[in-house]
Amino acid sequence: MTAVATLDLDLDVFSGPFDLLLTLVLREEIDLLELALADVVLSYLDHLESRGELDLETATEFIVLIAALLELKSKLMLASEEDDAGLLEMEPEEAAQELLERMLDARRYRSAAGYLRELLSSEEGVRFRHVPPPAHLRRTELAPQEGSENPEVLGVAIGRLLSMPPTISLRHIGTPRVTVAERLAHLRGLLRRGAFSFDEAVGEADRMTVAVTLFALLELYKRGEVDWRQQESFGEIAIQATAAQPSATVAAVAG
Amino acid sequence: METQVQADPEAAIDADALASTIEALLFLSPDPLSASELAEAAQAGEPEVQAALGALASRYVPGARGIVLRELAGGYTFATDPATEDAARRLFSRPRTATLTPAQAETLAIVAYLQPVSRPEITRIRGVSADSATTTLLERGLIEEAGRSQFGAVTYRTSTLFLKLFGLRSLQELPDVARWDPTPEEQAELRDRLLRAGEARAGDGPTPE
Amino acid sequence: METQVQADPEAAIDADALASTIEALLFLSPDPLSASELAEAAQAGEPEVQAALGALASRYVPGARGIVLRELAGGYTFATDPATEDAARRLFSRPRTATLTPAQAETLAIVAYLQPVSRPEITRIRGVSADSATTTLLERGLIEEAGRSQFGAVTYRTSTLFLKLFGLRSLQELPDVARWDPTPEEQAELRDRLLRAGEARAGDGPTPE
Repeated sequence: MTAVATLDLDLDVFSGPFDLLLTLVLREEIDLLELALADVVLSYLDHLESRGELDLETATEFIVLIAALLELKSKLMLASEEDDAGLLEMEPEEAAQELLERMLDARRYRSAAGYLRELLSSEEGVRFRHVPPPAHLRRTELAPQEGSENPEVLGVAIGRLLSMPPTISLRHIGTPRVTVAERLAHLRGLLRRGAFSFDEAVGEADRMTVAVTLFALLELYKRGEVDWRQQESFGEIAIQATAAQPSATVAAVAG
Repeated sequence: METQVQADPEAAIDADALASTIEALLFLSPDPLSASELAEAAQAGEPEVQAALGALASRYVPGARGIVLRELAGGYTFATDPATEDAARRLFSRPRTATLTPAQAETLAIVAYLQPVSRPEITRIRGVSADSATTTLLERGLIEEAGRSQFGAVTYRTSTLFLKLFGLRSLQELPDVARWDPTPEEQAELRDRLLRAGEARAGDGPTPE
Repeated sequence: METQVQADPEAAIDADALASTIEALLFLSPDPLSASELAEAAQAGEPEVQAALGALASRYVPGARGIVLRELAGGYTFATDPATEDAARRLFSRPRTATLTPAQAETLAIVAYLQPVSRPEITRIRGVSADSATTTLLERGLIEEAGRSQFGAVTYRTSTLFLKLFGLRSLQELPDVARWDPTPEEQAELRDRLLRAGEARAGDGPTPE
């Protein structure tokens, strides 16, 4: 845990060493739901790259911890309403216990794997004979008996194959609902104040909102309410009403 | 060459160890081995190998053991004493009690109910490869090839032996799947439903606690 | 049954002949044979077979010969003495078995201890996907399918080949997995560390933004 512990992170919701992050998560001072675990992984990969070597022991420890965090997070996301009292209220103590169990499990089977490899190497050089028995000794092979197999076995197998795996209900995950109508109103509001850029229109919004905003913009363009220009690919998109507004308003908005 | 080999320190290997090595090589080899092949593998001189073979021959003298050392045209080989053949025949002619493995039972069931069916279809329904199960079922004569699908894949059907072993007069006598169907209210065709369930499983269901 | 066998004239077969027969059967059979399989093929009682196996074992004692009698995978089989490996490698260019990668060894250990176990469960313990390791272990015949879990995922178990190659008589010979657990004190310390790893820092260090 030592090398992983000191991994320095600089994330949206947190900056500091990994062990501190873990502690804060366990003490619920950081909401796991707001923590982008992918960023933690990316930081770790950067860290690995800068060191130029892979310490397997540390890497394994990291993977087990991050997988456990992912599982905790997904449990939090999927916790059903009736279950609210359960996982959401998980005490830091319990969460630590859960992480501990996962680390112990991983350690246990890693040691067992080491044992198996030793076992295999202790059998090094032991060979077995792989020669089919001579044909004349197999000549009298008896045919299997008629009706010796039970056809129900086949029906049971099909029945098992027909069963659908249980579906995971996603209804608890709050799907951000952004409507085109809302974004139209938002854009028109901005237009009344003058010209603006697309980035200004979406701010820090999530991807879904950005997509819906673009959709609303297309709608306004189609209706002839806006003009928009983009000087270069991925450059800023400048938006203004078709009947150009006085430039003073632009300054007011910018200010 | 002989002198060269004797110059090799490996050649100083003692006679007992050489006999043991030759014994192991003859045990492993499906075909007779010549003295020169043995000498090369054991890194010993041919005279030493001949001497070791002599020692082995007296150990594996016919009549004393279940295994005898034979000298054939191609070289030396171990074989079983003819006196033990009745027992060997009993061992290898036991009626095949080999029951179907879970993978084979599933594959056979898919072929039985959907025939003709191709290997890719079987794999899609099972969610994992069915290659080795299909091969075993073919070897055991329970299924056979039935032409090609429209996409060019070999398709399979059950054989006459299959009907006999399962005590069926025809495929119409296959048990009605409805008895084991978890969702009997579903109206879609069996094939479509199996493929759909297989694809749903391919994502691998939730982990049991 | 024993009395019945003794009444059989075949049962009068003398101990030497029985040992020879068993020797031949073990030589011929590609798989380990249990005492009861040997007794059936040799038409002898199991106690006699056990006695004969004892006699054979002292003849094929490790170190004395190129072949040793091993008790593996629920039965008896002949194997070579590792001292003969160099020569065998020269004769049969194919190496005996490739070693296991860490991922394969871990997956194999999880299957060995938790069988029957599904891929999602293995993944959960390892924290990373076990798909390619599982496929390789299946191809190498060390694990095999063992039906399906309640969630429809294919489950796996270790094979007879696994026991044979790892020199095990049965799965019971695997040591208790708990032996690799840290002591309760170490566990407590680990837990403490998990809970308070950054606790010291939490006081004065950077705080969440």
